[in-house]
Amino acid sequence: MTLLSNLPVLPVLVPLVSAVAALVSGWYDRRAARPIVILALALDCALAVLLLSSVVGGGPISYHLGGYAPPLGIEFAVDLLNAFVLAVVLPIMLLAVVFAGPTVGREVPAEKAVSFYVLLLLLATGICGMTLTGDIFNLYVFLEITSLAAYALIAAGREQRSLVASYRYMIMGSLSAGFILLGTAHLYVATGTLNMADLASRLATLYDSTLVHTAFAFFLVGLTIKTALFPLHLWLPGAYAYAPSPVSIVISTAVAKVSAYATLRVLFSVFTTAFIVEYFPITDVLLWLAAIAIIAGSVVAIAQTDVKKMLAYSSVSQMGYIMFGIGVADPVAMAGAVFQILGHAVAKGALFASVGSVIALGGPRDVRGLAGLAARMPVTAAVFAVGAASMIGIPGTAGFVSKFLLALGAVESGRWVFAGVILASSLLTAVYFWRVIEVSYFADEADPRLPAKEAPLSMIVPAALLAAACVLFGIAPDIPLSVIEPAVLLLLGGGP
Amino acid sequence: MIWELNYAMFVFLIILAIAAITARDLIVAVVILAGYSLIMAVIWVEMNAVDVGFTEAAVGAGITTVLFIAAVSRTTRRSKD
Amino acid sequence: MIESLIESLLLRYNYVMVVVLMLIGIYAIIAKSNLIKKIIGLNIFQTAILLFYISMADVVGGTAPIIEEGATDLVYVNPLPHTLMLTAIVVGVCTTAVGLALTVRIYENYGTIHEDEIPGVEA
Amino acid sequence: MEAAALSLAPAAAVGIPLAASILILASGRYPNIRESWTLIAAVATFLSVLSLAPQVLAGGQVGGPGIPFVGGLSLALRVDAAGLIFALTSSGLWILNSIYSIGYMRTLQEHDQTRFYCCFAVSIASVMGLAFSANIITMFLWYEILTVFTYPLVVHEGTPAAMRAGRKYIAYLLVSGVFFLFAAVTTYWLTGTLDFTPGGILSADAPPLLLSALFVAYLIAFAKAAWMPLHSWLPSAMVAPTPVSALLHAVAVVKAGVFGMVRTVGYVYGIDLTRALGMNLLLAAVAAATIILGSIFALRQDSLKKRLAYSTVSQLSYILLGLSLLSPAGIEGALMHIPFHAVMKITLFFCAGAVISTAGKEYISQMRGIGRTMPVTMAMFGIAAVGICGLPPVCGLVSKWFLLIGTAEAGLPLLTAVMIASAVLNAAYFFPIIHTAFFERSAADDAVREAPLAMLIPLVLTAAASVLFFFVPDLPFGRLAALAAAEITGVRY
Repeated sequence: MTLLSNLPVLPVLVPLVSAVAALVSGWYDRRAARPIVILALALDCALAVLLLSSVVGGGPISYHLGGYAPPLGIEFAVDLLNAFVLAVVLPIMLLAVVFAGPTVGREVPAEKAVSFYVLLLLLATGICGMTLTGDIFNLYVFLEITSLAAYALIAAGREQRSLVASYRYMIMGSLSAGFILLGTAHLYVATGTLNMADLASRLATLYDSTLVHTAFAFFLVGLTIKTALFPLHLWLPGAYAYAPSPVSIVISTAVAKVSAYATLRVLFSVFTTAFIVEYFPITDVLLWLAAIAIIAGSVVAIAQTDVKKMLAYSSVSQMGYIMFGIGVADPVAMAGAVFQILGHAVAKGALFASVGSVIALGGPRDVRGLAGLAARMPVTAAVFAVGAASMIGIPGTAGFVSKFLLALGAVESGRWVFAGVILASSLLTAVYFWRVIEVSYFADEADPRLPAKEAPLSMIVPAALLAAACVLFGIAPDIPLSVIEPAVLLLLGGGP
Repeated sequence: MIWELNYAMFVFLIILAIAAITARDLIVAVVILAGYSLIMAVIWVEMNAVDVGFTEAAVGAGITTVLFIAAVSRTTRRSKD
Repeated sequence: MIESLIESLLLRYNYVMVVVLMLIGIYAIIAKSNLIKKIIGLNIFQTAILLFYISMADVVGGTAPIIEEGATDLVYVNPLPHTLMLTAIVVGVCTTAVGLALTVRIYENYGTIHEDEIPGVEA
Repeated sequence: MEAAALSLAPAAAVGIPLAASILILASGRYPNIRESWTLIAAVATFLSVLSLAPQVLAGGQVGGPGIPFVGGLSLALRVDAAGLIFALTSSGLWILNSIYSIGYMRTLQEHDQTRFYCCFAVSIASVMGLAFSANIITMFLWYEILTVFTYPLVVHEGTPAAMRAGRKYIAYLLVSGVFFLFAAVTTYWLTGTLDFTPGGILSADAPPLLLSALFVAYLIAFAKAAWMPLHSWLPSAMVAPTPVSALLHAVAVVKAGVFGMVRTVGYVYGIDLTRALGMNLLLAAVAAATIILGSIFALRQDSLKKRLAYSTVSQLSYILLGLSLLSPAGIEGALMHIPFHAVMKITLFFCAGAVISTAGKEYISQMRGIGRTMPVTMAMFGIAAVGICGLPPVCGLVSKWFLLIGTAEAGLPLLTAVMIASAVLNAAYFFPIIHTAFFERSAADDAVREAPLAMLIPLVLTAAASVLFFFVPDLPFGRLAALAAAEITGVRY
């Protein structure tokens, strides 16, 4: 029973303890690290699913770290939203680690393998902590753990350019964390608490306070950098593009999505809908920024010749969808935004896995270099095609569902222009993804730099699973939506 | 508290901060930064944050400086700006 | 009365300090091309935030949060921000360490620690 | 509306070609096995569609299982008379087209045949899904899948010209998809449902301007109907191998667009609202212009397939025209034109493909005396051409007769004039071909070199069907069309 009663904190502890285990056993045998990491993350996935099912069945869980009650002690608060995000993010991390096997020795120097895997576990620790914590300072700490692990992971490969990308990310990430820390301080001055639920209830009487407005502004800037919303996205393309392939998968899915989750949490659970709609009317600004991000991200992506850079700018555009949902702030569009967290994670994971296998096996990274990919690596090409279809929003893939919900939300709230943006953006997305599909399937002859045969199974299987998930959630969106819809109602404060 | 001293320390802090980011010699900049951290630690101790002050003195002025000097010695001392 | 006014002025003065130091830090991060200078700026930025925390925790007329036997009427300053700041300092050092390690590797690869001299790096 | 009987047959009609596509992919290395999967799937699909006919002819409906989708919507299948007409046409012709494809592809020794057959099967599956869609969202799903999976067929050759045509194709159809999604979302917002309901789901309470704009959005969404000026993807798509042009671009894809308009007018707006908004006039104007202009454009083409493509553009608008009349006769004629035009046009394309693959001639000017070397092929071509012009004894006359009655009933002499003018134009672009083929002499040898049997048999059968339907139009399309027209108009006659 003790195991179950400590369930909320286990997803954080398991990777942390395993990180030490992997480090120690890695001293004796370099090859021991990988199985430990896979095992630890598999266990973590199981815990996340268990957590989700117990939240679905038994309502939110509040766990007091060390037994101290919330206002003083640290609380781990699990509700539908964060249990869902965790259940999305951890399996993808597991797949990425499985995927990472063949890249070690190719993209990542073999002598760094142990620290590479240990860092992945630390990243998982940070991500779990960020998701599950109910304490806003704790959120900052886990955010920094996540970020530090991410900086190191990005620079772990042989790719020279990743160093500068990682450095830039480090600078922007630290600034962002600094702003979040400042916002936290302001909130603490205003209310005297750091617990999120407590903050929400105490802030309710303080909506007019300048201090609270300042705090909100700091949070907004910090989170905007972290989620790479349009004008503050410059760190993202390099970081995504030059990281080793498995790291690209992890940061474009897990890290990005957890940042989006943190934004949702801070905006809606701490400051509440009433505040961001009436007292500090930021939703329209967010909507415009999101619309610009969606369009501009795609336009810049069209100009890219490097496939991973193209995918990175596509992320700027797709993360705009999530902000778009926040900007509309009605249940339908928010459900679309949360669905996008899932849909974009699996689709972008599939895309980076597909392109990553080509690059990790020594293949080219420019669009033209993928000529004839379908003939040489049929599964990899098919995974890319499915991911691209989801990005474009072809029905039958997860990307369509979020686009449908977002457009419906925009129409329902009378924002016709923004509905137009959402719909038109799929055309822009089609422009740059179609180029890749065209060359990979219909080129006359294969590029000589491409790998001669299909990637090893440990790369294909995770990629194919992600693509399959993309289709599954596109055809049966009801499965995740049955969790998302109540979670969103809860978040907007309109639910039970 | 002695206000004059506090004011003086604050002014000094700003001067050190500006000096740290303008010095052309990185070793000099790092040493100035260590001094900045020490002054900051003193201010904190004086603001009743004894524990934080001592940590800052040890970590901020100590470990950080060592890290900086190690990094500078493995790269280059000269800075363009 | 007059004393409390000065006290609050001092507190405001702290905030002015925080803002000035933050701006100096951000200036260095943005304007300096030297990668180590940027990290120095980051350090200044982070200590400014810590200063903000310590200032806000400093209760008027309070004393350090060390429990003394028998002295029940002492006003302690809020200890929670202090513990938080210890965490923040450690986080800051980690960031600095990672940043410096990256800088060293950039120097090994490119032979420079100036951002504008690194070839093939666009904005 | 009585409750729909549940059956697995609609799901089978969609599932069989989908499953076949996977089997085709898996047996790519063994051409004989691969082709037999296609044939088996085609026959099985047709039979499962056919098994639905008795119930529908008896006036019932057949529902399939649904998968819950977003916000109370579901991906569901439902078979009614209109859908069955479309599905029967497409699945029946798929059998003949498969035999023809095998002959065509083997004669030309085409590359990437596995991809070809696989995408073809998925396209057919989406046509079945489209025909049986119970609501707009299901229809959109299949509509977009149809777009995506016909693209590889269009660019099959992989030449720069084919890639250019493919880009045009995908651009037109994806843009139309965006309008479709916009229309679907707006409809859902206005009504809270997307189910196709006879008599319509939109009510006149909404602002007329919005409803009119929405109708235009639907019209653009169904750019697959190739109405002018959104037609130019269709002639471009003729770079595809002939079996694709024959079944997909003369029958399935374009009819999907037309069928979508039938659903829009009959089941989303309802004829009363369409008339109240004046949208029937818009539709009639677009259709009339396309009929005339399409025929004129066809006159100027020297490439046989392009001429046939413009002929398709023109003929499709007959269906839109019939629909715009909003009367039982008009809609019945329109629905009958779907299968009748299909059998005639597929015959023409089969013949064109036979000429291209056997004689290597693509342009009409090269076809002097081809009627002497390929007499059967060109005879069948002649029969189908006569039918398109609306002359007896071919089924084109039947549907056009209904349309003529419809225009006359509606008191629109202008539209009657358009139809007659178009018949003249049809003759003007078809008879020169027949004349060139039979009455001009070629310089080259006149030895008879007919197309292989695998190509010849399907085209003879479709030509025979075109004649057969003239004599027994009620078997079963006439009756289905009457049922559907009654359902849409609410008038039993």
